[in-house]
Amino acid sequence: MKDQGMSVIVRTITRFVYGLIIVFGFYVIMHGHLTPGGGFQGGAVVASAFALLLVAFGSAGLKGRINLHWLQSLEEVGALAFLALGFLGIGTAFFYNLFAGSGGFLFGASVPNPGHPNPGIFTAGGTVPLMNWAVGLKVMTGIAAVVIIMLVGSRKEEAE
Amino acid sequence: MTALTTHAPVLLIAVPLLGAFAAPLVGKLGRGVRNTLIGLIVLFVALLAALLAVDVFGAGGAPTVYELGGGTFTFPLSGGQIPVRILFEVDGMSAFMGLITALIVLTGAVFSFSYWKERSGGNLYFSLFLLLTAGIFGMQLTGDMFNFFVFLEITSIAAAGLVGFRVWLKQSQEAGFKVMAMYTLSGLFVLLAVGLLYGQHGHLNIATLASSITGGLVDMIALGLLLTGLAMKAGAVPMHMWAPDAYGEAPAPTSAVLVANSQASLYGLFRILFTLFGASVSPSALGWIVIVLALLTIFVGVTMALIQHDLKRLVAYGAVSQIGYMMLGVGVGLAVSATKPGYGLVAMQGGIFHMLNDAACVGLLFFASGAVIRASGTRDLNRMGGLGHRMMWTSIFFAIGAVALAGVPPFNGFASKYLIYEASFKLSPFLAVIAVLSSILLLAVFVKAFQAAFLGPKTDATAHVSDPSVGMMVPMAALVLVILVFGLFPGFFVDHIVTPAAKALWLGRDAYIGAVLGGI
Amino acid sequence: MNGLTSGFGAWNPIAWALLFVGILVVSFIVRSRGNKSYKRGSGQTKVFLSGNEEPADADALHVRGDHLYWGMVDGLSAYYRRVKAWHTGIFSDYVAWFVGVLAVVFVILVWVG
Amino acid sequence: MNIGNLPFVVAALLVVFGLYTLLFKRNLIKLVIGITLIETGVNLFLVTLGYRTGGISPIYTYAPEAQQMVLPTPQALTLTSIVIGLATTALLLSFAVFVHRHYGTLDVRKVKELKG
Repeated sequence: MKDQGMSVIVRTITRFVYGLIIVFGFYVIMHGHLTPGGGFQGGAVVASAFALLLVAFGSAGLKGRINLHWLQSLEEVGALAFLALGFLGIGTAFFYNLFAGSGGFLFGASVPNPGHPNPGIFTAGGTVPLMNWAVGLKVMTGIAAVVIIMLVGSRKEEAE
Repeated sequence: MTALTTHAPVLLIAVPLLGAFAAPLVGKLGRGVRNTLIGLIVLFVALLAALLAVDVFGAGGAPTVYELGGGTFTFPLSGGQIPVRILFEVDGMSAFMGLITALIVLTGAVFSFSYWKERSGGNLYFSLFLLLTAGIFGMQLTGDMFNFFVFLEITSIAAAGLVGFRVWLKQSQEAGFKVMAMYTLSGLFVLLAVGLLYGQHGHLNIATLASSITGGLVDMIALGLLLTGLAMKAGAVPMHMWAPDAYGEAPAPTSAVLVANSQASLYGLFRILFTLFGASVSPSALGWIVIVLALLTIFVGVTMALIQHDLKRLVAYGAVSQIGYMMLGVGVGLAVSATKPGYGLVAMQGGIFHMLNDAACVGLLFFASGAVIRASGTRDLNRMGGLGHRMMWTSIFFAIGAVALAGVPPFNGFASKYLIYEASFKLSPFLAVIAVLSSILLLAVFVKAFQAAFLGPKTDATAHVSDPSVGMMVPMAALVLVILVFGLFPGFFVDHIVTPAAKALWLGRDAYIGAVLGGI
Repeated sequence: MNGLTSGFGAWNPIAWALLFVGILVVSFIVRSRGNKSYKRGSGQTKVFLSGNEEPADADALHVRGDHLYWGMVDGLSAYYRRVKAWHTGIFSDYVAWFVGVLAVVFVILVWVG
Repeated sequence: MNIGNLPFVVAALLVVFGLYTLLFKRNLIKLVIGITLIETGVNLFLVTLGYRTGGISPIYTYAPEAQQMVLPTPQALTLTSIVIGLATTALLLSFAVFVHRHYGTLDVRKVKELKG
């Protein structure tokens, strides 16, 4: 009974909402270098969609759809990507922003000087947006894995 | 090579982090591949720490600054500039601590390869191990109070994860909870202090903060929070109760790294007392606070060790008491740093040299007790006996580590304790009496452990035990070598690495600030 | 080079080791000049256990962990009773000591500064 | 009393409540809540440090000229502290789960096998 999840109202609303939550999370990640938010916040939002699914449908509803090993591997990939971006600039210094102002390549759009530091150009920012993506990947998979592991752990305990 | 040396401060943190995140992925390819990667990373880290030390001590321990993200920065800041740049600042003391950490991490990782051979979960274990390494290096090399807090928390999480790693052991879970909660508490008080300092002075950089701290009420509250929080994380009595739990319940190779972690907190404490508040607070008052904590730590640690019957917990209390010697040496140096008499520097040398000696001896003792526990299948000294017949090398290593830690000449523990005894006697004979008495008691503690575990007749229970595999013997032998070399030639090391480190703390405050702010 | 000077004393491990070896040699010479006419297997080479017979059971020969220093720990029992009661192992007490030390340090620092 | 100081009072109260929870509550989960209370207090303190009366949020995107902003650094610190707090809380709760599994209780005064 417990693994069946919550009532039909919750489940129906979850079906509507979880996609929106994920899209919003990705929006926050993407615009991390322009607006409040960034990798961690967006990743946490996306992970909260996982948590909502888990609460609404129960762990049985998710069985087979999410592979914990894949989640954990993706988490490591995100962390490694972040570090690799840091290492890219090691010619000057660690975390040196190699792509900034490189002329269009990978968020490297040059920024006209409007008199204040951030004119809101999405394609500018160099490695910063890429780092946001890396952190976002790590956080969304990491928190989702933590939530799933804790749920599975507590379920095991009830069974004992 | 020069590029490596230039980037060594950040590589010392980034490379272990890289290994920490790569270990679970590479582990899917097989244990051999993973161990090769970890071994290479740990070797590289040790090499980097050595290069950094050669560079820094070659320059007489003068501080160097590394700036994350590059670019140019100029101080004092011209109007409107916000100093958010993240700096690493390495002086003699940081480089010295880096050497200690490199030694323990290198031997601990090699020991772990054999220790985790038959167990699953090695990937995550090495991930946490390298995360802890990165955090410890970060605490020692950073030049920024907030980053210090971040690295402190990284070590807290990784250390607690390692303490409670063996989830099938009942008591390790209790220890894990207590350690994590205490570490978090200490971290939060450090963060509160950092916030107070930021609110008061508008800086987070240690050097800029140090130049603007005046010793008002808010500064004093921040100092109290920092002092207590870091002393707790170092394991000072009466806030030491988590330490034997943690050292005792962690897997044997990580107990040694946890001691290095405590020493990193101690480094943070010294950095704050000498560099941050060196000119604004009466050093004798601070020094006597540290000395009182140190005496309590030495005495309570060693007397509690005497009545333990769990081998690892016994060694753990011994390790707690040794933290007190470092605090005693540096505390004496701090107490007299206003007038700077000659014995103050001797006390600093003793306290700082003892960090290195303690890391080697305690590491060796934890490794040896891990090998004993593995072989005999019990941790209870009341049920051991006669292991020396079949574990000759382990018993010899344990004996060397024990007498060296207890300060028996001619081993390295005596060399550093000698400096501490002489200098603390100059300040007050009472300090030296407690220090010598506790050393004798510590020898008694290890005589008890050695007698109970290794001596005694051959019995059926000891028929099947044997010395551990080569993978565990080599790190122990390496630490024995370190103990012997440091014991027989202490003068060379004191002159070349300990004195620059001690002077960097004791006299180098202006140089530390000047390296960031430009000539003062 | 290999010695330490503290300004009022000195410590040279190599000299100490040489002296140690010298004393070993002297004691070996003294030992070698001793009387070798004892008889093996007689009462002259037996373990002396306060006049008691040596127990046959090998286990009984071993002094185990907590029996060592029993007298010393018993002599200090007043101290050890208190310290043991102090180490309760309860997490709340750990926090209490932390907060207590924090309070004392605050008082000292505010009083000093 | 200046109304602007009220958040500092609340932060101090949160820290004190958290310490009270750690000292006098017995349930391990409540202890974790106590730790997060202290954490919240510290975070509130940090955010309040950077607040300027009438300041706008520190986003430079199309920011109006000559407008006072709240300080961004304390907000970055708070964010980092929240991230760390997430990790510590998750770890503490996992330990609480395992302690309950082994000891069969969450009473902190019964989880004391490591003593002496």
